[in-house]
Amino acid sequence: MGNFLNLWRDSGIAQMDMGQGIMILIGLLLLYLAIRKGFEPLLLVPIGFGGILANIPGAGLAYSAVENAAYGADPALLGELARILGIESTENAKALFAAYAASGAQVKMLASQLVNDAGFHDGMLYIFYSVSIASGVAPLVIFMGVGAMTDFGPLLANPKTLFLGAAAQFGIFATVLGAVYLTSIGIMDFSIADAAAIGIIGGADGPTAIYVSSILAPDLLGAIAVAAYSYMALVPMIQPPIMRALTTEAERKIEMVQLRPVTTREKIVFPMVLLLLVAFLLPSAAPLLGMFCFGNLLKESGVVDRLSDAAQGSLINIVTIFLGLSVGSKLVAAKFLDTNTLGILGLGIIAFAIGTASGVLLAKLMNKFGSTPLNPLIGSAGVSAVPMAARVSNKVGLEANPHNFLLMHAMGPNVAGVIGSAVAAGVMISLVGG
Amino acid sequence: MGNFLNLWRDSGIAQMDMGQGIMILIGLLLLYLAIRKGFEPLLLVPIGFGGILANIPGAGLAYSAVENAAYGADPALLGELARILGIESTENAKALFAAYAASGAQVKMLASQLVNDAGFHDGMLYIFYSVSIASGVAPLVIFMGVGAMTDFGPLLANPKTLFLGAAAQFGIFATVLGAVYLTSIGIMDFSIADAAAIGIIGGADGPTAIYVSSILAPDLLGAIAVAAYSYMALVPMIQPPIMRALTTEAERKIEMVQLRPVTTREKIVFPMVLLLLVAFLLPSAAPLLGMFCFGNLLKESGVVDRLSDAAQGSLINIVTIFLGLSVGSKLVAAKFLDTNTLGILGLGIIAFAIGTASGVLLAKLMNKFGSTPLNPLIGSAGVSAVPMAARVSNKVGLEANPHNFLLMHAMGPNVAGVIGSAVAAGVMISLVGG
Amino acid sequence: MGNFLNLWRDSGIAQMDMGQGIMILIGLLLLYLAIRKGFEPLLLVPIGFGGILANIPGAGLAYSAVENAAYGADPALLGELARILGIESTENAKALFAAYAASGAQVKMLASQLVNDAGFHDGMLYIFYSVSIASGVAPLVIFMGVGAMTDFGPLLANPKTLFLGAAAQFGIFATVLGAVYLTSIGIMDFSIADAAAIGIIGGADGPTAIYVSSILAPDLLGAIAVAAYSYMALVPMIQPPIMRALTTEAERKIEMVQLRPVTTREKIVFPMVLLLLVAFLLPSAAPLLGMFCFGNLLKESGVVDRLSDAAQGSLINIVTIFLGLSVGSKLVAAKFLDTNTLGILGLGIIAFAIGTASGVLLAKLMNKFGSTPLNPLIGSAGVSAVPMAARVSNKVGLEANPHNFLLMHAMGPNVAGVIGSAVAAGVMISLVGG
Amino acid sequence: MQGTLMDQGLELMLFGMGTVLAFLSVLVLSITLMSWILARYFPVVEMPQGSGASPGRPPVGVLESPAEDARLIAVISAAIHRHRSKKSQ
Amino acid sequence: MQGTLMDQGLELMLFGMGTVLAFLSVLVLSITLMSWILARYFPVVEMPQGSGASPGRPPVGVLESPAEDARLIAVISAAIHRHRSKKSQ
Amino acid sequence: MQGTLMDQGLELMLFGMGTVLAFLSVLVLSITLMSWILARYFPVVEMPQGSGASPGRPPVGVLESPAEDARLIAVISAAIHRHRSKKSQ
Ligand code: NA
Ligand code: NA
Ligand code: NA
Repeated sequence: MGNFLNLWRDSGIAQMDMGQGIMILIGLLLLYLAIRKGFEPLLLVPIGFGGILANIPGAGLAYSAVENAAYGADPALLGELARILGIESTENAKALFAAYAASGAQVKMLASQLVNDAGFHDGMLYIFYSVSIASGVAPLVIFMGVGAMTDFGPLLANPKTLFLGAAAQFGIFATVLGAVYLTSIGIMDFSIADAAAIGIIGGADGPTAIYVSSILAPDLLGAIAVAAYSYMALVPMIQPPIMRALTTEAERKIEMVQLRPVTTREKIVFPMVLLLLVAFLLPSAAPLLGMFCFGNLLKESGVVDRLSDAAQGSLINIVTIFLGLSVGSKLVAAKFLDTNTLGILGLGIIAFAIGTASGVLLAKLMNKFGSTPLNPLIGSAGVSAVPMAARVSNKVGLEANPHNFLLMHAMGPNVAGVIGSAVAAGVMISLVGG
Repeated sequence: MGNFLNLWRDSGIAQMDMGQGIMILIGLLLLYLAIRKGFEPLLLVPIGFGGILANIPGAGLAYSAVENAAYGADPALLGELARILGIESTENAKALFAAYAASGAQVKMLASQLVNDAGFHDGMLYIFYSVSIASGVAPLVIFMGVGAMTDFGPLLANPKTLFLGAAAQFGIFATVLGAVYLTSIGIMDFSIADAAAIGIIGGADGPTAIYVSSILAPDLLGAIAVAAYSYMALVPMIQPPIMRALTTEAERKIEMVQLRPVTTREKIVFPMVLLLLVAFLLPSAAPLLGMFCFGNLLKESGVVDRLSDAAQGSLINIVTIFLGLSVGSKLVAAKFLDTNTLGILGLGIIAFAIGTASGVLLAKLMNKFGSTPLNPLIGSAGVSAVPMAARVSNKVGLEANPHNFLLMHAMGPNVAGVIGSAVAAGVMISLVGG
Repeated sequence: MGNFLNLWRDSGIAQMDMGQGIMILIGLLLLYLAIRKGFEPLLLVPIGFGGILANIPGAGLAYSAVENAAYGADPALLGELARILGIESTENAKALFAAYAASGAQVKMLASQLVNDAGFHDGMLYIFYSVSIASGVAPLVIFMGVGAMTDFGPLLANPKTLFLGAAAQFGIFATVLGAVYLTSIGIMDFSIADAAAIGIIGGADGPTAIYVSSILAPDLLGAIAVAAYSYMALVPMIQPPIMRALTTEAERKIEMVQLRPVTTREKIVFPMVLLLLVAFLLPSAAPLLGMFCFGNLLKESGVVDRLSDAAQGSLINIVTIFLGLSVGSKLVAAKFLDTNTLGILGLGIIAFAIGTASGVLLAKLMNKFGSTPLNPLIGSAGVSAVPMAARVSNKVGLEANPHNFLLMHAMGPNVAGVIGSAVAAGVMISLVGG
Repeated sequence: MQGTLMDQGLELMLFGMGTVLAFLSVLVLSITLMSWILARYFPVVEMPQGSGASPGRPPVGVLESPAEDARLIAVISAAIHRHRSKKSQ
Repeated sequence: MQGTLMDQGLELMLFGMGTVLAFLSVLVLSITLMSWILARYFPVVEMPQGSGASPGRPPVGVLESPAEDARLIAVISAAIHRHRSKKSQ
Repeated sequence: MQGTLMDQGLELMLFGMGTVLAFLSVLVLSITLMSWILARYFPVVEMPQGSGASPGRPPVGVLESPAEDARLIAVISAAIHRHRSKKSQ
């Protein structure tokens, strides 16, 4: 009858703790929001599902082999493991975790070899995470695909809108300041690297946020990604009140002159110009913007449609599945249920709001001092959240003036915002991560 | 003229042994069955081809760098290798293999580094196997794709048919018993883990069989996968006699009431219900059934068609290619040509037969005691082999009564059988593999 | 204000050296040739772009973690690194590189662990290169896709044309001789392995050239791949003068008898016959020709269209993207800007010319002694460069005789050339690489 | 020892088959409960399927006759296949 | 120490925002310059796109009218999309 | 040593080219033999292509006819027509 006992001890109910239960509920909530409310379903369905899988009690899908051993090994193996990690106690799984995380690559390898020999293996989601995110590859591949889907025409027709994409990044840096302030007054506990990663939520750009936090703050990645995608989905609710509060009815009614046509040749040369600027001025942004420009060149060159189709089709879809599940692996209760997560969620929405406001305010300023009329509503599109934010600009514009079609005008700052936050990401990785 | 000697010594004919010749013929046979007879060609074409590649004399495509060195290295290197592996003799490649297989992860790494430095490399198929199967990833990704192609409608309309999917799994466990019996009387030589992996052939589900045997009995993986797919292809020949023998003409004529329509909402909620049950009751089945539910949710949610298309299209196709070739790498003569393989083939067909019979018999019982009429022929579909087994139920039903359309009714036990064998896989991994 | 200094020191302009600038220009030139002149854009767009990325000063995208540390680490870490690598000096990054390259696998691992702990990581392109090319996987997968796109019908209808595909490989071996001659008179500095890899450019087959040089001469891979694809694009300019010089007007006017129809069955059996010959006679060509035959069997068998579509569609497209970027990673200035590169470019075009001439001359001979008329112009198609070289044969033939349609006749030697250079690759790996 | 192996096999059969039956029984109950709850508390207005942003499938049953559709699809995919193969030459 | 963290945050904000603005300003200049150069020195003959060997897009206006073509493609892909979503039900 | 390198090159050329020629000659023989055997012992009933389960390609030469092609166009334009009329609903 020992087998029944084994099965029962192995079952989820017997091993479940409160945190795992809560995280499973959060995973279900994300699935509900994604499926029923249309919250960025392409990412939030895999993230939510991955979050549930990660918290299945006893399955250890999100844990490395060593972590799985720390929970499940017998005392002899734990003692051996503690010896390799150089600690005394073997009682406490958390202490082993901490020692393992603090170890160098060589000790980690020895520990892995020990537990592998004893039959412990990396969990499925842990493997996905290592291959797709820890290597940095998945967000870069997604960025390539986004590049292959982006039309820079509106931006090239009106390059000044790049300034709006720059202004909206103020949300990022203001949030960094907020995060260190909360830490300095003792409410939260963020390092400067954590703060930088949290700020990037305000970039409103999923792969950028995941890429930066995988480098600067891997432990916060789950919360940051969930916040970034959730708030991107909430853009139609977050932005309009701010936009209306900061603009007058007359400003919202401004009609803009039609954009000039952009030649194919300009569209082909542009990604190379951007790449060269990155190469000369900000090499730390080269992986993100390099892949972005590469995807765009595949599309615009017109001679490699096979590759362009793959980049924006099968490849990005496949990578999105594994990226989402991998982000979900960071929703394990032990790492997610923490006051820091609340801080991240709060700071993230502030970042969105400040970014929106900065964009609108700079647009007002440019309208005041520029020669051609510029509707300040397109400033809010500078946060990126492509193409949601541009659609919001258009919608709020139509409310004020039914003949006012801002969509194409807002696409300029919208894609500028993608570049802007990738630049911000490069700066932060260069200054904080180095 | 030394070069001609080199070329000749490197050529296949000079190096071929009898076993490799036989395995190449077996590979050609599998290709013949797949291409001309339509035996599960999606898997058996890559498996058969991989089997031929694996047995090319002197190419070492299915061997690790260390194994390739064991065959081709000079005495000095072999001596060094033997020293690392802690054995005396360096004469015998088999002894080196055995010592290598029995070594811990650290010794394996040292041996690999030694032979890499000497210019030996992992064979192509060995790399494919490591990445796709040894990591566990490929069968899980295929299972996700299968989930994205599965319609649970018939099952949800008539949940009682799940019992038929349960009953048919009796074939699995009866076969386990058979395998240990053959061992106990000295005819075969299987461990309890081997027996469990062999039994799973009766699950009639390729990725489940590969996943389980990659964990419990990697050495038997080739024979088990070949048996599983071959017998799935033979379902139209294996099942009908058993079905006819166990049912009366009157039973085969039973017409079933039409299934109620199932709402989209039920189909969306179902994979989450199944996932939660797995999480709470049987975490060891979480990788398989989790990915299966994930694929199904991608499809049914209706909001991530891009990802669903990728899961059941480009992704599953790509992974199938490498999975098949990797399985083929386990058809190397040294591992496949063994009396155990004959045992596996024999036990596998018994597993199919017992599973079919169990399903039919339980269906008869349910028909006797249930209120609504139930044609016992749909019981045989419980072994899974989707959708072949359901088609067989339909065909045998039509023979008895030309107005009797059992296909949709048989799809219920058919997909139930997939769940059933994944549950059985979880139990066996939990009890035997832990 | 230290941060501004940091940013400036991190910027590309401050760190750029002359070589990197030149390589960026070369990358732009490749993009120009690919996009505007249609030079093999599927490969040269990714290669050119990867070449630019690889030379972004300070980004280190093409370097391993250890190489990045050699450039950027503080003296303490450099000292530690030098100690592990067993050298005295820590001043010179090049000395560290050389010591690292010469180290065994174990020392490399220790060095990697050291610098990983210090926060240095493998560059993005280095990761792509390791996974796709260093593993050997990407060229093989591309070869599988090429196999799935190849129709052997014309070859099977007229198998004698295989001799033309053999003759054209003389370009390969003549070039090997040229390379060792240039070395023996002191102009260049190539080992016999380098010479073999350079010769393979004359095979006019991209993935074969990349596969061979990844094994025999990884340092020359960038130049070899660029030469191979550039000259393949230049086939319409390189070949016609040679073809006209070696043939008489009368020969060019020869009309060939129509090809017999080839049955599906012959097309299915052919890849297996080829595979068996490879297995028995030349196992060292088994990876290349094995995957090629596998792709062709997927296509011709007609029962696995899903897999065939994946092999020649999403899979080959995805792999091409990463293969191209990875080849680009070998265009780092330090490795590419070298007199050897000039030698490779010069020898490569000679290889093409000799291969073309050999094919034409053998065709003349066969025409003289054979019974059926054979237009010598199809001999040039034997270099492969599918389908460009066959089209050139057709075009030059039409110039001489407007009723002369050589395209299908030239496809025979054209695909024979693919097999021929894969065989040559196998021989060279077997004789030189072993 | 052989006795022990047989014992292990018997145990595996008993516990394994028991678990399969138990799990699938619970699943039958759960599905029945799920369907009942959905039918009772969330009556089917046939799925507005997300509040607006969701790019769902077309409403069921609106389309043309399936046979017609199948032929159309076959021909279109043939056309596209031919187009591709021409393009790739 | 907390003061130091605040300082780091402030510095990051100043230098970061400064870099973003500077970089995007340079980009505005570069784009303007690029467009001017292209318009001035490479007047748009609307892209003959490669001299001959290039298997690029077909020269505009040679095939059918592009509008017609685009509409055709749109309809075909809609048909296929519908087929898939129906199949996957 | 340079002499040795030249020797190695010469050897590589001789053995390499010899192997290529020998291998392809054997291949010519094998293909001829294969075609002969297939034609002699497995007369072409133009491929029933698997006994039943195989979802093979359509028989060679059946499609591709211009008439078929015309029908294809007809069906596609029907599709477009239907699409338009549905759109206008
Ligand atoms: Na942004
Ligand atoms: Na089953
Ligand atoms: Na060739």
